[in-house]
Amino acid sequence: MMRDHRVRILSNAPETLTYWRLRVRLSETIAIRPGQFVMARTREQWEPIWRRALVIYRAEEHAEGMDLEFLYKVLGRGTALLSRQRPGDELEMLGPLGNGFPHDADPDAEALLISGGIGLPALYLLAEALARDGRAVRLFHGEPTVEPERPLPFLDDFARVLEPEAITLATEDGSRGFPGLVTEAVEAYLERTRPGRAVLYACGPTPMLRRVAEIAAQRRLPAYVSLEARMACGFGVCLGCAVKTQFASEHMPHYRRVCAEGPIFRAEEVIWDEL
Amino acid sequence: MMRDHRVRILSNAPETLTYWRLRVRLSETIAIRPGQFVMARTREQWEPIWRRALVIYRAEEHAEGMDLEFLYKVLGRGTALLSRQRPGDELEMLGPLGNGFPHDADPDAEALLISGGIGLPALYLLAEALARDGRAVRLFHGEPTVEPERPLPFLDDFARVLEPEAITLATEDGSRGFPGLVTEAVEAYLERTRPGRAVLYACGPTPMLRRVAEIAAQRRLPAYVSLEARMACGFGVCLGCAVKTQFASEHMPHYRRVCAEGPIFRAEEVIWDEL
Amino acid sequence: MSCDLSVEIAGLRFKNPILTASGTFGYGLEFASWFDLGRLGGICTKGLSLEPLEGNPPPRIVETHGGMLNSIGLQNIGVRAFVAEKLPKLRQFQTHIIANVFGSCFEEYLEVIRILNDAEGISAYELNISCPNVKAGGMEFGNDPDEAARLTEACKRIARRPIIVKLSPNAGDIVRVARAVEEAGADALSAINTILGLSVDIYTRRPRLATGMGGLSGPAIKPIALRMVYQITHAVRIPVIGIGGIATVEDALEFLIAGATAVQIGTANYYDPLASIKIIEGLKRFCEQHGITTIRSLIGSLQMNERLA
Amino acid sequence: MSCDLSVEIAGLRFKNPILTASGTFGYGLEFASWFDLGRLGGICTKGLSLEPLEGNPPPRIVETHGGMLNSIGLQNIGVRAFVAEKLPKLRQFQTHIIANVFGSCFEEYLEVIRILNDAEGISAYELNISCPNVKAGGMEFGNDPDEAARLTEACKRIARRPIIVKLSPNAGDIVRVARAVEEAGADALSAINTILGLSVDIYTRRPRLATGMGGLSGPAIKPIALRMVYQITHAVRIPVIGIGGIATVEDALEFLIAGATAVQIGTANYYDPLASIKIIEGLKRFCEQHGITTIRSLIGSLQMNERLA
Ligand SMILES: Cc1cc2nc3c(=O)[nH]c(=O)nc-3n(C[C@H](O)[C@H](O)[C@H](O)COP(=O)(O)OP(=O)(O)OC[C@H]3O[C@@H](n4cnc5c(N)ncnc54)[C@H](O)[C@@H]3O)c2cc1C
Ligand SMILES: Cc1cc2nc3c(=O)[nH]c(=O)nc-3n(C[C@H](O)[C@H](O)[C@H](O)COP(=O)(O)OP(=O)(O)OC[C@H]3O[C@@H](n4cnc5c(N)ncnc54)[C@H](O)[C@@H]3O)c2cc1C
Ligand SMILES: Cc1cc2nc3c(=O)[nH]c(=O)nc-3n(C[C@H](O)[C@H](O)[C@H](O)COP(=O)(O)O)c2cc1C
Ligand SMILES: Cc1cc2nc3c(=O)[nH]c(=O)nc-3n(C[C@H](O)[C@H](O)[C@H](O)COP(=O)(O)O)c2cc1C
Ligand code: FES
Ligand code: FES
Repeated sequence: MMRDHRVRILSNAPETLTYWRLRVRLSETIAIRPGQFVMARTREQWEPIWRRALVIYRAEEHAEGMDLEFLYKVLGRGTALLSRQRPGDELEMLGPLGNGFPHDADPDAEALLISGGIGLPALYLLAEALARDGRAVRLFHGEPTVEPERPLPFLDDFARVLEPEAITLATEDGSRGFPGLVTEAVEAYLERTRPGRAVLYACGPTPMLRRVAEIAAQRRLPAYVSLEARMACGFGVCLGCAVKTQFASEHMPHYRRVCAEGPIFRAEEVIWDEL
Repeated sequence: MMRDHRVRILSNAPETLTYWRLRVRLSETIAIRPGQFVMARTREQWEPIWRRALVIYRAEEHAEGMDLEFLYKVLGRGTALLSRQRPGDELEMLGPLGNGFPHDADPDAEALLISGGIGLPALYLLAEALARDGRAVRLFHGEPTVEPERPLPFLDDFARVLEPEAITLATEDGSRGFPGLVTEAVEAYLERTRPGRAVLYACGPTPMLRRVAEIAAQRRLPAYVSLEARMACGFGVCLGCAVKTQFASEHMPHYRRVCAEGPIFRAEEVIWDEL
Repeated sequence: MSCDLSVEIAGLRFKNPILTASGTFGYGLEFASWFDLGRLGGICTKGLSLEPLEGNPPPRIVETHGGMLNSIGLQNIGVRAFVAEKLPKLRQFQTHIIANVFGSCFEEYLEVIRILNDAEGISAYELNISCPNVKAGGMEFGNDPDEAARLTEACKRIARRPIIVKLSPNAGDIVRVARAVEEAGADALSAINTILGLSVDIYTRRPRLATGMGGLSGPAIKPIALRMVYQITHAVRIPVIGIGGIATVEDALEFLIAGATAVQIGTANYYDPLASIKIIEGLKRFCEQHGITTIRSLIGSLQMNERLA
Repeated sequence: MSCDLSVEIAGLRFKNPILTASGTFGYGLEFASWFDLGRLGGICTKGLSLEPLEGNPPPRIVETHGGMLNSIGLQNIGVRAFVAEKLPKLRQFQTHIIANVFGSCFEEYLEVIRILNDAEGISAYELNISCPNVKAGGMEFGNDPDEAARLTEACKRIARRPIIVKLSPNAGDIVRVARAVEEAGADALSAINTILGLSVDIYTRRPRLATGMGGLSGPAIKPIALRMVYQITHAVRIPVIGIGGIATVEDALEFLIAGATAVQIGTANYYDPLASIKIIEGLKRFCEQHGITTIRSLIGSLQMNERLA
C-alpha cells in the first residue's frame, strides 16, 4: 500500500562517473509493480521543497523487511542533496506510486526492453518478472559514450536475469557495443529477426521514446513508454504532471496525470507534439 | 585577514547531551583575537539562507595550517544542519570577525571569566592568552543542571590552562558544584576575596550579562560582555545586528553593530533596557 | 488537560482550525487512504466550474526557492460530476466540505452555486475571485473592489449556505477588496490565493510554464500572506481564514495569533500528505505545553508595536 | 572568444550588468578587502538622507524561508558625511557609483541631490521612493503614481546626473507607477524594492521585528520580482534594472532575458560577500559556452507565450 515509508540508507555511492546506486531498508514488505516509483526526500529537507521521483530499480525481501535499490544521476539540487546522504541516514519515501508496466500484455510475444541513459532503472523489475515467467526478453540500452575501461556495473544486474547475449549496449560515439542510437540497434534487430510478435517497453529521453513509438507504429507492435514530467506531489492531486493523450480520464478529454494514470502509457496514446 | 575560508571537518560529534564539538582544518594560519567569531555555512547550503555565527573556541597551528575548534548547541535549522555534517565534509567560514576581548585591559588585575551555557566557548582563547601572560585567571561557568555521572569535557580544556581550583562550576539546581546562578558564585567569590583589582569578562544569556554589569558597577570593576544578535552578514553591512549603547560610532548617536564594533562591549556602554 | 481546538466561522463550528486549501487536496478522497478525513477541520475542494475544464498545456508547474509556480488552468471535473461522483463519498467523513467555486462570468458563478444548493453535505461556498473575467476582457474579478462586491452580493442573494470570499494578493489593494466584499455580505474571507510570478528557462529563453506566468505558493510567500491576513483582520469584522505557505504548526500559530480564525494548508500537502494531520497534532501539543485551554484565546492575540521606519 | 558584457543605461556605459543593491553593500568600502570593487558594473550606496539617521530599534532583521525581513529604518551617516568621508575613497575604483537617495518630504530629496550635485565621482542618482512621506501622513511616495511622478519631475529638474527611480512592489500597481515616472522624466528604473511582510514570535505573541512589519528580500521573492520586471519593461521604453532575490548567475540571466538591462545583487551579498563577483565570472562563462558575443543580445530575448488560464 502507498505510504510514507521512513527508510534507512544501507549504501549510497557513485557507480560510474554518471550513475549513483542507493540501497535502502524498509521495515516491511510491499508489493511493487515493475516501473512504479517513489517520491523521496531527506529528513528535515527544507529546500528544495518538492520530493524527487525515483523509480524502484530492484527489490529484495528478507527477514527484516525489504531492501530497495535505486539508480540515479546527479542533475540539480535534489539529486545533489540525495548524493550527500550517508549509510545510516534516513529518507522519506512515498510509494509505491504510478501504474507500472503491464508485463502480461501479450504472454507469447518477445519482450524488447529499451532504455536510454537513466531510463534503465525502470526496466529491471520488468526484466526480472518477464524472465521469471519464462518469456523471451531482450534489453537494448543506449548511452552517449562509455569509457572503454569502465564497465557499467548495473548491466551485470540484468545479465543475472537475462541471457548475456540478450543484452545490447549501444553508444552514440561507438565507444562500445552497437555504434549509434539505441533505437537504431532496436531497428537493426527487428530488421534482422522480424519477430512475429513483440512488445516494446521503453524508458528514456523523450526523443528516444518518440522514436520507439514510431518504430512500433510502423511494425504494428504494441509499445509501452514510461514518461517523465515535473512532479510536485506524485500521487495525483496537484495536476501538475499532466500530459496530453488520445484518451480521456475522469471527465478530462485529453489530459492524464503522469504520476497516476502513468508513468507508463501505450505509445500510441501519447500526443508527442504536445509533450 | 578576514576571508571566506573553505575548511574541512576533522570531527563533529555531540560531547554531552547539549553540546557538540566541531573540529575543522584550515590550510593556512590566521591571527585570532580571543572572542572573535566566524560566520559558517555548509557547502551548497540553500536553506537557511543566513550563515550562523560561531565563536572560535580553540585554535592550534601545525605544519599544514591550523585546526579550529567550536562548541555549539543544536537549536534550530542552522545548527541542526551543521550537526549532520561529517568528517571530510567542507564548510565555508567567513572570519575571523568582530573585535575580540581586550586581554591586556589591566595587566595587574585578576581576570574573572564568567560564562553561562553556550557562552563558554567565547572564553577559552582568552583564558589561554591571559594564562600565557602569567595573569591570575578564574573561570566561573554556569549550567541549569549537570547530570552527576556525565562530566563536561570542555571544562577539562580549561583545566589544562588554568589551575583546577580556579574553575568554578555553578548549577542552578545544585546538581554539581556551586548551587545557584553563576553570577551568585561570582558574587560569593568577590565577597570572600575582595580583590583590589579585577576585570570581568562574560559571555552568556542576556539576563546573566546584565547581572554581571550590575555587579561590576557596584564594585567599580571593569567588565566586558560578549553580546548576541541576529546576524545576516556578520561583517558590518546589513546593520541588522545593531544594539543601543551609550557611545556613538560613525555618526550614529547610539547604535553600534554587534558584529563589527562588538560582539564585545564594555558593560557600562550597553543600554540594557533596550536590548 | 486537553485543549478545545474548535472555532466558529459563519455559524459553522469547526472541530479544529486546520482546513486544506483548494487545489492542493484534490477532491479530498485522494487523501482518504492517508488518514481519516474526519480529523480535519474542513476540506476546500478543487475549484469547481459549471462545465469540466481540461486546464492548461504542460509544463504547468515549476519549483522555486521555498515555493512553486503553477498554472494548472483550473482543471476540474465540473460541478455536476463533483456532486454526482465525489460528494456522496466525501460527505461520509465527519468534517466540513467547503465547495470552492469559480466561473468565467457572473452567471457562471451563480449557476454553480445553484447546483450546489441542491446538493447535500456541503457546509459553505468559497468564491475564488482571482479568475480571469472573460466578460470584462480577462481582468480578474478579484482585482477590483466594485466587481468583487457585485459578485459577492449576487452570490449571497442565491446561496443557501455561507459565502467565504477568497482574496487575491494580486489585487491593487487587498484590504479595499476585503472591505468591499464584507459590505456586500460575505460571511467570511480567506486569504491569500497565489501571487503572480514568472520563471524563465535561460537555455530556451522561454517561460518555464507553458502559459508564461503562474501563481506562486509555498513557504516563500508566508511573510507576505501573514502581513496581508493581519491587515485584513484589522479592517473587517467577519472572520478571516489564513492561507499562504503554512507548513508547520509554528506557521499555523503565527496566522492564528495574527488574527486568522482558521487556516488552510496548501502546497505543503504535496510534499507531505500528512502535513495537515501533523499540524493538528502539533496544535494540541502546543496548547497543552502552554496551558492554553481554548485555541480561541490565541486568535488575534498579537501585540503589535508599530513604529514607523 | 570573450563576450562583451557592457551595457548602457541613461548614457552611462557599465562594464558589466552586475551592480550591487542599496543597503546590502554598505558604502562599498566594506567590500574592498574582499575584491577589487572596479570589477563591478556599479555600486548603489546605502540610502542617503539629508541628516544622519540612526534607524530603528532592534530586532531589525529576521530570517524566513528563502529570505529575510528587515526594518533597518534607513540608518545612514547622512549625505554630507558620505561625500566627505566615503566618496573620496570610493571614487578611486573603476566603477559607477550610484547614490541612493531618499527623504521624508519633497524638499529633503531635493536637498540631498543638490549636495550630491557638487560632489565628484557619482554617476547617477537612484531615488528610493518607497519611504514614508512624512508630509503625506506616512503614505509611501512610491505607492501613488502622481506623487511619484511629481517627485521624479522635481528631482529631474535640479539633478546634474541621470535619475533612476527605484520602484516599490507594494504600490497598488507598479506598472502604473513605472509609466508615470517615465513620463515625468526618469532616465531609468530599478525594481523591485522589498515586499512588505510580517513574522510573528509565537511565544511572546509579538512581531519578530521591533517595528512590526518589515521588507521581504532574498531568493523567495525572485519569481515575483521577475514577473514585475517583465511587466515593467513591456510598459516603458527606458531601461530597467532588475532586483530581487538574485543569488546565482542563472538568476541574473533570467532577469536579463526577461528584459532587464542590468541587475542588482542584494541579500546574497550578506551570506556570500563574493556573490557579485561569482555572478560576473559566471556570466562570462555562460556567454563563452553559448557563443554569445555581446550580453546585449540576451536582454529582453524572452519569447513569451501568454495563454490565459
Ligand atoms: C516517474 C519518474 C521516475 C524517475 N526515476 C528516476 C530514477 O530512477 N533515477 C533518476 O536519476 N531519475 C529519475 N527520474 C528523474 C528525476 O526525478 C529527476 O532527475 C530529478 O527530479 C531531478 O531533480 P534535481 O533536483 O536533481 O534536478 P532539478 O534541479 O530539479 O533539475 C535539473 C534539470 O533537470 C530537469 N528536470 C528535473 N526534474 C525533471 C523531471 N522529472 N523530468 C524532466 N526533467 C527534469 C530540470 O528542468 C532541470 O533542467 C524520474 C522521474 C520520474 C517522473
Ligand atoms: C558572535 C556570536 C557568536 C556565537 N557563537 C556561538 C557558538 O560558539 N556556539 C553556539 O552554539 N552558538 C553561538 N552563537 C549563537 C548561534 O549563532 C545561534 O545559536 C545560531 O545562530 C542558531 O541558529 P539555528 O539555525 O540553530 O537556530 P534558529 O532556527 O535560527 O533559531 C533558534 C532559536 O534561537 C534564536 N536565535 C537564533 N540565532 C540567535 C542569535 N544569534 N542570538 C540569539 N538568539 C538566536 C532564534 O530566535 C530562535 O528562537 C553565537 C552568536 C553570536 C552572535
Ligand atoms: C497547484 C495549485 C492549484 C490551486 N488551485 C486552486 C483552485 O482551484 N482554487 C483556489 O481557490 N485556489 C487554488 N490554489 C491556491 C491555494 O488554495 C492557496 O490559496 C495557495 O496555494 C497559497 O497557499 P499555500 O502557499 O499554502 O499553497 C491552488 C494552488 C496550487 C499550488
Ligand atoms: C537590510 C536591507 C537594507 C536595505 N536598504 C535599502 C536602502 O537603504 N535603499 C534602498 O533603495 N533599498 C534598500 N534595500 C532593498 C534592496 O536594495 C533590494 O531592493 C531588495 O533587498 C531586493 O533585492 P534582494 O532580494 O536581492 O535583496 C535594503 C534591503 C535590505 C535587505
Ligand atoms: S505530480 Fe501531482 S498530480 Fe501528478
Ligand atoms: S550582522 Fe550585518 S551588520 Fe552586523
